[in-house]
Amino acid sequence: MLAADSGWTILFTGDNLTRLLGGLWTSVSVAGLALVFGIPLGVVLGALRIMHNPVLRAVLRLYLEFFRIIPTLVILFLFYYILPREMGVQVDGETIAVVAFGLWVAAEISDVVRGALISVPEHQVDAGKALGMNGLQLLWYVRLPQSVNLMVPATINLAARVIMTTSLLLLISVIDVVTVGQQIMEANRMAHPDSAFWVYGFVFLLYFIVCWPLAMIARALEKRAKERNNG
Amino acid sequence: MSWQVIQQALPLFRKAFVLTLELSAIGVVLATILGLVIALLREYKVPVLSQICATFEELLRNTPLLIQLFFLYYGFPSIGLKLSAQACAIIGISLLGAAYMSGAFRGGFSGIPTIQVESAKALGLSPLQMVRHVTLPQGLTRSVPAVAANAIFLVKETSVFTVIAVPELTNTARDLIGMYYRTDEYLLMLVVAYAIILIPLSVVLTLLERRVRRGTFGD
Amino acid sequence: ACGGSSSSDGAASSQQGQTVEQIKKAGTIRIATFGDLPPYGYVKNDGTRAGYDVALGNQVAKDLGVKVDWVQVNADGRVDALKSDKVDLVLANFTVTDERKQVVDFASPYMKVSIGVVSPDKAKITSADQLKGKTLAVTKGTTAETFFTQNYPDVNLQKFDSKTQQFQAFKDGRADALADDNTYLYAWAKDNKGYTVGIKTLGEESTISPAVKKGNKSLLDWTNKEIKTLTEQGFFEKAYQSELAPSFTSDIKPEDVIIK
Amino acid sequence: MADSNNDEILLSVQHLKKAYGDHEVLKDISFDVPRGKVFVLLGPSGSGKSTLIRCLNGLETIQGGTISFKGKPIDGSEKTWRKLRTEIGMVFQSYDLFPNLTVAQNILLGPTKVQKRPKAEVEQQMDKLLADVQLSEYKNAYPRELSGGQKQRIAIVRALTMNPELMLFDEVTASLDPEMVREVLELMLGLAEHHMTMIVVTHEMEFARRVADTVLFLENGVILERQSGHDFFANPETDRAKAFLESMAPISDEE
Amino acid sequence: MADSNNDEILLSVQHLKKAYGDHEVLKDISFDVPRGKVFVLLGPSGSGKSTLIRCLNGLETIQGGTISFKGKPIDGSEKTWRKLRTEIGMVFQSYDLFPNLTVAQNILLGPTKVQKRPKAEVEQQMDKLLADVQLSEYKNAYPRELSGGQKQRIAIVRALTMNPELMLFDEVTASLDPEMVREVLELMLGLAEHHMTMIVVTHEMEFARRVADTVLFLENGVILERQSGHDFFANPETDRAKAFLESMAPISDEE
Ligand SMILES: Nc1ncnc2c1ncn2[C@@H]1O[C@H](COP(=O)(O)OP(=O)(O)OP(=O)(O)O)[C@@H](O)[C@H]1O
Ligand SMILES: Nc1ncnc2c1ncn2[C@@H]1O[C@H](COP(=O)(O)OP(=O)(O)OP(=O)(O)O)[C@@H](O)[C@H]1O
Ligand SMILES: [Mg+2]
Ligand SMILES: [Mg+2]
Repeated sequence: MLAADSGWTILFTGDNLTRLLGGLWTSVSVAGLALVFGIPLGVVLGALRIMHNPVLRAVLRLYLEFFRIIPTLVILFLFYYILPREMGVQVDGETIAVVAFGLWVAAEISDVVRGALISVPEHQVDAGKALGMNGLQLLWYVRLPQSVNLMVPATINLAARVIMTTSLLLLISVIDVVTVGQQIMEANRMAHPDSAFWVYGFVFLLYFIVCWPLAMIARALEKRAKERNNG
Repeated sequence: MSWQVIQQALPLFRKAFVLTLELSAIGVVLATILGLVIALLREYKVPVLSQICATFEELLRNTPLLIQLFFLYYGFPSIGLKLSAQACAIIGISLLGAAYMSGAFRGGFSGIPTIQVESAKALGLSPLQMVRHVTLPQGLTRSVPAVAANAIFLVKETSVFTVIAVPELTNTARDLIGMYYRTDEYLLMLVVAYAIILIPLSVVLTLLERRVRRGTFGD
Repeated sequence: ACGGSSSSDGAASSQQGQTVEQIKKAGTIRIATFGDLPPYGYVKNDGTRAGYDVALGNQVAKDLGVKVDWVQVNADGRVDALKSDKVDLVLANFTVTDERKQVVDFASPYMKVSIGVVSPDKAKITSADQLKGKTLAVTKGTTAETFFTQNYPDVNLQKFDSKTQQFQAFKDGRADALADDNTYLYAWAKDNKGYTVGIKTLGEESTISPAVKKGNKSLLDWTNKEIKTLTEQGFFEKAYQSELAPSFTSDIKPEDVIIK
Repeated sequence: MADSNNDEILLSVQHLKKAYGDHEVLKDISFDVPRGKVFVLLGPSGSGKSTLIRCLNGLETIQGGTISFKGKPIDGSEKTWRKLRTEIGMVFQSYDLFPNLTVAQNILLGPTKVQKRPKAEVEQQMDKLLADVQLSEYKNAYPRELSGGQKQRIAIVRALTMNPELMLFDEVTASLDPEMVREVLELMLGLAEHHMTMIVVTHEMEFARRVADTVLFLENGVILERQSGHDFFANPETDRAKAFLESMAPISDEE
Repeated sequence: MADSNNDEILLSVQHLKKAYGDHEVLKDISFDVPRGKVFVLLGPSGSGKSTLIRCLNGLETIQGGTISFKGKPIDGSEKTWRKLRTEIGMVFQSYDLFPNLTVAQNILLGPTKVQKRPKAEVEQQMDKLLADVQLSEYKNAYPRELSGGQKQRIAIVRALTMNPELMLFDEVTASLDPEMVREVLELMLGLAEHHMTMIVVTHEMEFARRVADTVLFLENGVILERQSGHDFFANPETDRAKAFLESMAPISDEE
């Protein structure tokens, strides 16, 4: 199977390798932008969700549940079909993906942040109150600093998930790494009929190489946070 | 929005709905069973097998289902292994699900306080008796929230089967859009269909989660 | 190819798409094409696009005096690419049909086409009736899919997102036959030994045209004129010889495909 | 503790009611705390001691009655409470230092950020108080580097640095290892000697006996007995208080 | 507790060493526990009391020395320990009942599954023991429905139902509300009166004084002092023990 003329050679023919990596870069940069927009928004929404205003909480909860209930792929389609038409602007697939993923990230982060904020022991908050702190001071001096070490690993995990989800970009006509792979398979369909195994296998590996380290970092941070909480 | 378009598409959506349900159910059940086995192999550090399981878990959790499916469906035949689309779908979702479920179960087990294990030991329980009477029941209970979250995640992931021509909900909706260009109607039906599956599921799982927790730990 | 969202001025353009004026001013035209359909639209190992549709697109851009911004689409994304203003022009083997006419505007045709069916030599399919109860691979959003859905409901359709996936699955033996535009099937059957286009034409012969957003009269008129000029200049003849002929078996003649 | 005659009432509680849902936890509680006095709240677990002391700092909203501080009734709004909390210090059972801040940062936070006092002035006060409790060397340590007793003493210093007029203590020694209880209690005894007005919930009977000007014995959300410290321990009036004192006595008295 | 003269040594510890990594927690510990006697381990926090008592039940592996039970040295294998644990009962500080089982199931688990005794017989014994501790009505309750003191008493009953020859207690009252401490201590006093052999870690000095035949005072992993219970409390030999006893005394003695 590893013969010189076997399918794996097309990975290294022409510019194929750089093109594949370029496709991966497209995916990763979409994920990156979505995180850049989504995380700050999510932090704000998460902080709002621990406030006592029931209407606000219900609205934000609904927002989260929508993204929880509807598959990401379907959300992507919703944005893909509806966003350009309704907004009356020209938007390319990447932009749509950034917006859709960004709002999804915001929803997930809002839950991470909320969870982390309420995991701060009540007596810590009481202690802050007993010093006369107001809501913002409690958030800034007590809740946030004591919960970031819970937020960070969850956020990194989410980042890995967003990167993996970018594989769906293929379906909204973004030239992602899979699309490039398919272009390569087509261009070489005569010379290398078995290229599918190698190209898809390689793409599989690429995703793993990007996402696995993130997962490991998240796990290490999680462990550290846990140890610190116990010690 | 045209009611007529919706009505005409109903039979197709109904079929897709049933298929999505079936695939989800099979996937979740297989994933749970397999995930528990893997979790136990890893928890009890069974030599060789636990390392294999760990590698398997890392590989599957850190790659997209879509690529896994492409690899299974388009890649494997070139090395002589051909599986039907549905088989690929079920294998894909079960293996991915097992990797996630194993994590959920291991999380449940590792949440058991050491004092529980020690007092089981102090009563002279053998490792197997300990698993049977103490760690398994408590670990399973503690896993319920994460298992429930994974179940919902897996149901949603079945939408990715669209890429290997499995006529489930997403595939059907996209197909209809491609043929008749009635985007709004079909998208609406798609969203509603998932809502019909997932809202009750998440409500039931939340209730179950609450009951189990209250039942065992009283909070 | 991060398609530049060269979003330009205001409401007028988004209602009917960009006018020729606006395209010239922007300096780029955004054209939708296939990326996985040799010899019509595909990407070579060096990353450049090539094929018959691509050749036409390059010529169009040259005549407009602008650059091309290629947007790769799948069959089922062609209408929406126009509708949602992602592209100005579709050059992606877009067969003219009544349904499609209602949602996009087609310019004059530049190719003839009809649905064909390819099957393995070992189990050759020569008439559509033989397909009853068999599995047929198609791509979502193609005329082949619509044709079989409407006329042969007994055929099990396997619907794929892209040409690559469709042909790959067929070659892996996942379907008994594959239906698509006969023109690609000729090319594909030549590349893949052991397969024959058993049914050369099915249904009515149709034409393939460039498409613009519904109501984009400016670009539509310009494109009609362009097709006329190019036909007169023999551009399609030349393009046939350079892009298509090498991929076709010798029994296919230029007049089977191009419009004179 | 000598009775002082200029009996300014610092805190007055009238007909206070507190319920969680249907569950009435405090029923018609009334008492006045004169400036400079130490009140000790005693009572069995669940009788409402913590709830009462939390009400006095606005950490629980009350369902009826009034709380007045320095003669002014408190309107119960969060804003009013926030201002008052800088005058009423509170220390809890669980170590409530902020683990992400050093000892000094913990202490400075309230005075500088909430009271907006000049940092230099507060630091001077902090240094003096830390020296008093012999913890100066831990100024830059993090709470995790301190023992339980040290943490509680810092928590008290933190509250004192706000210059409160009233201090509330809720079982501040209950989570401590036995050897550390004493160092905290001694600090509190010192405060009492300096005429800090305090309301103290404790399970340390000997300490209660020494420190209490007045004992309030709570049961089921009601003040069952109200006596001077000396009289309560020498001669409890009610059977319940008697039984309570017995249950708290060391096991030895049976021999 | 009268000295009995048929001094069978039930448990013997010789030159026991235990380290966590480089950190030597127990250094050369030796002592013999005769049948029917109560040994109390005292010492400041971190001195190694819990570690020692856990070693005696095989919950920690030891790095040196021998532990003998009924004259036989224990080989340290998990299998040997598993058998011995049915003869050595242990109760921990944190409530260690299994939350997924009822009180009765908790109690029956060991005797029926491990010792394989007939269920009827064990149930009879359980009923008697539950009646002794006045908890019969909770037989079918889950641990979450019990108070801390009740849980600890059930944990003791659970250990007793195995008919152990030696009982180990590690600060079993340390997490309890003060009022519940007494009910547990009284149960343990009762056991001592019935000549159960026990090794007890406790911070309750009065209880220790009453119950101890022998006190071992640990510091830094070494037995610093070994005396009869009476002598230790009346007259500690070392300064460290004296200081320790003082630190544990109620705060009142300063007055
Ligand atoms: N947040 C709450 N929600 C509902 N009930 C509560 C809440 N906090 C306390 N209670 C109830 O109020 C009653 C009084 O509780 P509180 O904590 O004030 O008692 P306590 O006297 O401080 O007891 P302890 O000595 O155990 O600290 C109890 O019955 C308790 O269950
Ligand atoms: N699992 C462990 N790993 C490392 N060190 C440990 C471990 N368990 C205990 N130690 C250390 O061993 C020493 C003795 O601890 P041990 O718990 O036996 O003390 P103790 O006398 O029971 O104290 P306390 O009265 O607080 O319960 C301490 O220095 C402790 O930090
Ligand atoms: Mg309390
Ligand atoms: Mg200990």
